[in-house]
Amino acid sequence: MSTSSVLYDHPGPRARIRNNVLSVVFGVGVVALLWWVYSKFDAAGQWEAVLWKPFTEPATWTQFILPGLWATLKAAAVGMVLSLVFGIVFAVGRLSDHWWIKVPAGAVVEFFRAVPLLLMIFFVFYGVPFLIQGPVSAFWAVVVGLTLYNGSVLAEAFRAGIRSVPGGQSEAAYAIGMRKSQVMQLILIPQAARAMLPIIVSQLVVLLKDTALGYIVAYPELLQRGVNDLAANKGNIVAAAMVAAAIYIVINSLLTALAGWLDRRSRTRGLRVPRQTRPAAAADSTPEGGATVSEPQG
Amino acid sequence: MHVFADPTNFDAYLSGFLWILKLTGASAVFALVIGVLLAAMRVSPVPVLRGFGAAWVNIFRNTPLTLVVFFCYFGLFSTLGLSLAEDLNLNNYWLGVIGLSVYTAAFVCEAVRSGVNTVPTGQAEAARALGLTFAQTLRIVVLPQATRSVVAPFGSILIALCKNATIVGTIGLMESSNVMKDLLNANGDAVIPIFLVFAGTFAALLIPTGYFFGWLANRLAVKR
Amino acid sequence: MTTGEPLIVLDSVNKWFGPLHVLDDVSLSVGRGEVVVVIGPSGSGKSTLCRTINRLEPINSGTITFDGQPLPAEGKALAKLRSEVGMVFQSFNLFAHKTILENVTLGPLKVRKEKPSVARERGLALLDRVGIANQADKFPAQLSGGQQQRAAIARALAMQPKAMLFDEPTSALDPEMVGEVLDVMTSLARDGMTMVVVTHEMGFARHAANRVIFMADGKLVEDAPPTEFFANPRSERAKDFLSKILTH
Amino acid sequence: MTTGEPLIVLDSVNKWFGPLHVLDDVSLSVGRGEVVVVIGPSGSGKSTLCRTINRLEPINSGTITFDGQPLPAEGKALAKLRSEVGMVFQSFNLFAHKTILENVTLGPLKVRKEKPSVARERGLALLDRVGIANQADKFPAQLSGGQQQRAAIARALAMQPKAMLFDEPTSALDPEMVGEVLDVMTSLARDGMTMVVVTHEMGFARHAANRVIFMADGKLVEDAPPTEFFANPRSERAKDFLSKILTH
Amino acid sequence: GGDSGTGSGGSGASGIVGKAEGQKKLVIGVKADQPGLGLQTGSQYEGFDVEIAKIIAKGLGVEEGNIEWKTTVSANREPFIQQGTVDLVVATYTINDERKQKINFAGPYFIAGQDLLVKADSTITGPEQLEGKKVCSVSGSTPAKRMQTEYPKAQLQQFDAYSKCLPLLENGQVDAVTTDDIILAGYAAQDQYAGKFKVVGKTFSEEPYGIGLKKEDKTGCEKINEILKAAASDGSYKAAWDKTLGKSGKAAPELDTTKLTNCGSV
Ligand SMILES: Nc1ncnc2c1ncn2[C@@H]1O[C@H](COP(=O)(O)OP(=O)(O)OP(=O)(O)O)[C@@H](O)[C@H]1O
Ligand SMILES: Nc1ncnc2c1ncn2[C@@H]1O[C@H](COP(=O)(O)OP(=O)(O)OP(=O)(O)O)[C@@H](O)[C@H]1O
Ligand SMILES: [Mg+2]
Ligand SMILES: [Mg+2]
Repeated sequence: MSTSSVLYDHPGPRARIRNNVLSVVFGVGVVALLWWVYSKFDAAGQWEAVLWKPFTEPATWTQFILPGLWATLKAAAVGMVLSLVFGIVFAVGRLSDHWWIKVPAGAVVEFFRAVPLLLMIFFVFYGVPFLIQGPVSAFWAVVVGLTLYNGSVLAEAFRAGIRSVPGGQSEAAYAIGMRKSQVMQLILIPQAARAMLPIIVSQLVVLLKDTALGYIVAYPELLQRGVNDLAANKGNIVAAAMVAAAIYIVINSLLTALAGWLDRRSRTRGLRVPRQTRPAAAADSTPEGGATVSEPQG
Repeated sequence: MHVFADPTNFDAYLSGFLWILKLTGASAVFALVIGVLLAAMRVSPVPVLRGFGAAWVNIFRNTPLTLVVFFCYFGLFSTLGLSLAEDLNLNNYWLGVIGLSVYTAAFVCEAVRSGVNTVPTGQAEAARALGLTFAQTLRIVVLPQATRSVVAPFGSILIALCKNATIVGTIGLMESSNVMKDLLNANGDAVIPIFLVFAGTFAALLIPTGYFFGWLANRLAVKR
Repeated sequence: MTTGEPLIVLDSVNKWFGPLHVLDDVSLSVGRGEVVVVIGPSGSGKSTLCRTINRLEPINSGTITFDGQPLPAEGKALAKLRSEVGMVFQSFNLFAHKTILENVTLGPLKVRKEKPSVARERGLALLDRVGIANQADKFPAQLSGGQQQRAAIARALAMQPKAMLFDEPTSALDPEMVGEVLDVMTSLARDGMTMVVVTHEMGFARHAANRVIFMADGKLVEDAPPTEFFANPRSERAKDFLSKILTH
Repeated sequence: MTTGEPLIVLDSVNKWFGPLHVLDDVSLSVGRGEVVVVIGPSGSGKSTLCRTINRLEPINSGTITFDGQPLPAEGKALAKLRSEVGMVFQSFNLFAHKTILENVTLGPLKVRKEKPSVARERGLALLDRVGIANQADKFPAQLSGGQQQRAAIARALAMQPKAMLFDEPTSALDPEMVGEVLDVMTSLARDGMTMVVVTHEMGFARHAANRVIFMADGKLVEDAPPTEFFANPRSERAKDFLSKILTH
Repeated sequence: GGDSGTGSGGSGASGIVGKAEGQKKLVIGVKADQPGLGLQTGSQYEGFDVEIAKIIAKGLGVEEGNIEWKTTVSANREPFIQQGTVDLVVATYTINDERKQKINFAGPYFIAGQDLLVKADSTITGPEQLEGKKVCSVSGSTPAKRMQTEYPKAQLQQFDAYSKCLPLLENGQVDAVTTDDIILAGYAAQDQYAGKFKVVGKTFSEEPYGIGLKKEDKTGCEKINEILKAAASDGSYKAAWDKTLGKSGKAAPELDTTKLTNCGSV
């Protein structure tokens, strides 16, 4: 609401009437459209009981959807942790003072941001085995692909985040005698992680969604198990896809809501880093962003 | 490189990227239009419009694009009977464009909305204090300044769109990822060169695009 | 200096931000040509008071009349009212993507639909009056704070307002630039402009104000001529505030 | 108040930002326990001068010695020097993600490797000294500007510095909070801390400074005891500046 | 999973025979989405291919519980074998010369033929009538390739799984689904499509299903062929059929042991 008041005045009586009329007209339009879609689906027999009945059977859930969901979450969780690590390492690399760190780090990040994930997963699965002379499982193909791509995006986000920390913060840290690495670890990265939280989480949502590309290497994730395989058994592909979509939407919305909550909380408390009651022990080796952000996936 | 010396393969490679470019081009236009409309709804004073915009963004941002494209095919085309072209490839192309557009529009909407939010409140207040109407404030003061801060996110969205176009391969369009898949299958001995050619083409297309948008954003940035 | 019926009248105005009572039964009238300075501690509601007068903030109860008319709630009438009340902000709020001259002529061109040549001429004259005619074609970011604030005053004056509202116009400025802005304001006051000025510049209050109003916790606590107020504040709150502000 | 050899000595210091000559052959020495106030128009190089002393800005030529040693250029030695020179900024720069107490103890813990209990105890004592012991567990954003700046002073003092640099410590504050920060600074001065203070608060300069330095265009134009400087500035620039600052 | 087979050479002890003897384990790739042949129902796989795979494993001395099943799709079978992700592939795997360049085939254990699945009331009786019609198949599969090369006038819709073709056939967006006849029969027999489709019944290719394994593993290949011979005579082959595809009423085919491959020997 506070964002909207930037643009327009507090509505007067006429404006309120106009807004209400618009609300009703548009609302009716949307409902009519939904009804039309519903009845067309009905006419096509998409609501027939035989298509939906499988979802009332426990086996559908325990054997298809839940294992698929578990595989999705597993790949996403591992991918998230690795991308955060990758992101922080390469962000710091790109901010290095040494060109021989900065340039290669930049090249890696730019390359992986530009290559479609589909190609990457494909390559890791079919190409890398030739390089390492050994098989790569579908799980790792998906996770490595996700990590390289999302890690690169996060690296850029972190870099922007670190640069968006007001200069005064690092100056104040230098002024009390901190070294560069201390400033990075104690001041810049924690604050960047806070500031970038919304971007980080939306990237994590992207990552979770992208696990769906695992179908290309037959990784048994939600789309593969809950839609393709389930439909092969029950022939209800559209219904199965609707259920899968609903699951994705719910999980991702929860993730987004969690991010919003964390963000609001840190805003109202200044810029608080959770779980930081021990200033002495904080952030010695593990970057704090990693632990806090990926928590919900566990 | 013997793989691409074969004219059939080379043609497949070219037509794969041609599909990608066509998908990107058409979807970019539609996504921009829809996204700006959605953003207008999201910042409007009408709750239902705001709700609609928010619902759109939440649904499409949270669903895998693969599923969105899938619904375009099986929902719009197969169930609702929306046929866009007699030719199968062309039909799939347009269904892909619809999927990419509605999906990308959600991201465009958010970019525009946050662009509007980067314009300091004071700018709109000063405009209103002068007696400018809502439309004038938007047109003369807010949008010109928002546009400039939206350029960089638009660049990232365009790049993502181009890469996402490969997902239209799931409904059978022979775009570059499908072509690469076929070539890899047929040429198990040349896996790495094939990947490097395809990935390299994307990099050659998209890295300069990224730099171009960065440059443009810098040039247009409002000095405060 | 006051003549005829008052220009701005607030009657029992109340305003809440959620649970916060920001304006608590405020009544105030400002005569034509009068200069009223509003002071008070941070958060006491000074800015809010100022902003209700051109309805940048709507109020919850009470009435505000301007030039005999109650404030319109919306639409053309509200825009017209606002064009008659100039407003100057603490942070200047010049349009960052327009030159100084464009900033000054925007209102006359778009709101008043004046001819470009006329608007331009008056714009240049006003920039001259506030002493920055030579900066007309620069962008706001290229000017010093003092120059920006003077441009903002010119922008408000370009609409030929009946009254001007100033919300801490000098508190974002480097000290040596405060003077140049206060000079422009003083000359405006001398020319008979009706002004409501929120400021911490006691010098300005002393020599340019007709009345000083002291606010605390959303209430209008004192309302007195400056000499009287500074020599002998009646309330404890005012005494305390003045002692903090004047003794360093 | 000065005893023995001076603590800070700048000798013919020059600094350019690109083509801009920001410090033009500046020589200055500050004795132990001395309080030097630096004033001058915006952009004259006051902040830069201040920041060269703990080498937040490197210089192009000349020498700076602190406590008899030339400033180290980098590494451990530089970090050690900085920990011996406290610095207070205009915008407080408290670490936004740490509580007030954590802000104050961070340096002792991470730079000095003190024991947590020791650091905590001294931190609390310092917060008490600046009058905000009851805010120890809040985050910076929850404090008023005046409280934040006092916390920033405590943070600098926690390193037990030999000298303190203040760069316009009160100019981002609401007027009624300026006093509380100046009070802390005055008491520090009284306790014999060596201080270099960039400020526009002439009251503080008058009653707490041993010397006032006036800068203009990167040059050190005047250097005199406050009574002498305010009563009788020698240069035109200083006269002009004082007239702008003191007459509103 | 699957640490098998890396560097396994032609000599018996290090191929699948060696692995089966040594580790008593096998990784076998099967389809997951083809009713009647290889269908993953929850954690289980079932179908004719799966039964054949069990017979082979048994012949190699590996117990059913020690088989690790891996889902393969048409496109990833060769890479899986070449990289050692799986030891064997029994996944509607047509033996052809192109594939023989990369891997070795035992079998065939079944001769399928490409056919068409159409609506029950369709007038299409063979591939010649597909000109200008829309046909659905799976990308990377032999039937799809044959459509492209031999019947280029038909429009080909490709998906990653046959299960996606069926709703299109049902709604009339495609006129036919093409692949091997027994795969089509498996789909046509599914409950929710019962009575809606028919298999045209005029095969226009011969698709000998083989068992894929590493190109060097000649010994393994020969061993599998022996196991198949035995299965043909001891009735376990027929039992496998009856348990799966046989349920549709179709009688078990004869396993023609004279047609077994020579495992790459010249
Ligand atoms: N848009 C808003 N939403 C909620 N609370 C607000 C809003 N604007 C102001 N307030 C609150 O209302 C109170 C009065 O604010 P106001 O800005 O009028 O005070 P002020 O006297 O101008 O203070 P200052 O000297 O700091 O500018 C403050 O407590 C402030 O936090
Ligand atoms: N990092 C920088 N890069 C380029 N120019 C700079 C930089 N920092 C300061 N300057 C310029 O150097 C000059 C002196 O700056 P400095 O901040 O020292 O002035 P000051 O006297 O502290 O002014 P103020 O009162 O506005 O703080 C100014 O013209 C400023 O624009
Ligand atoms: Mg205010
Ligand atoms: Mg400064």
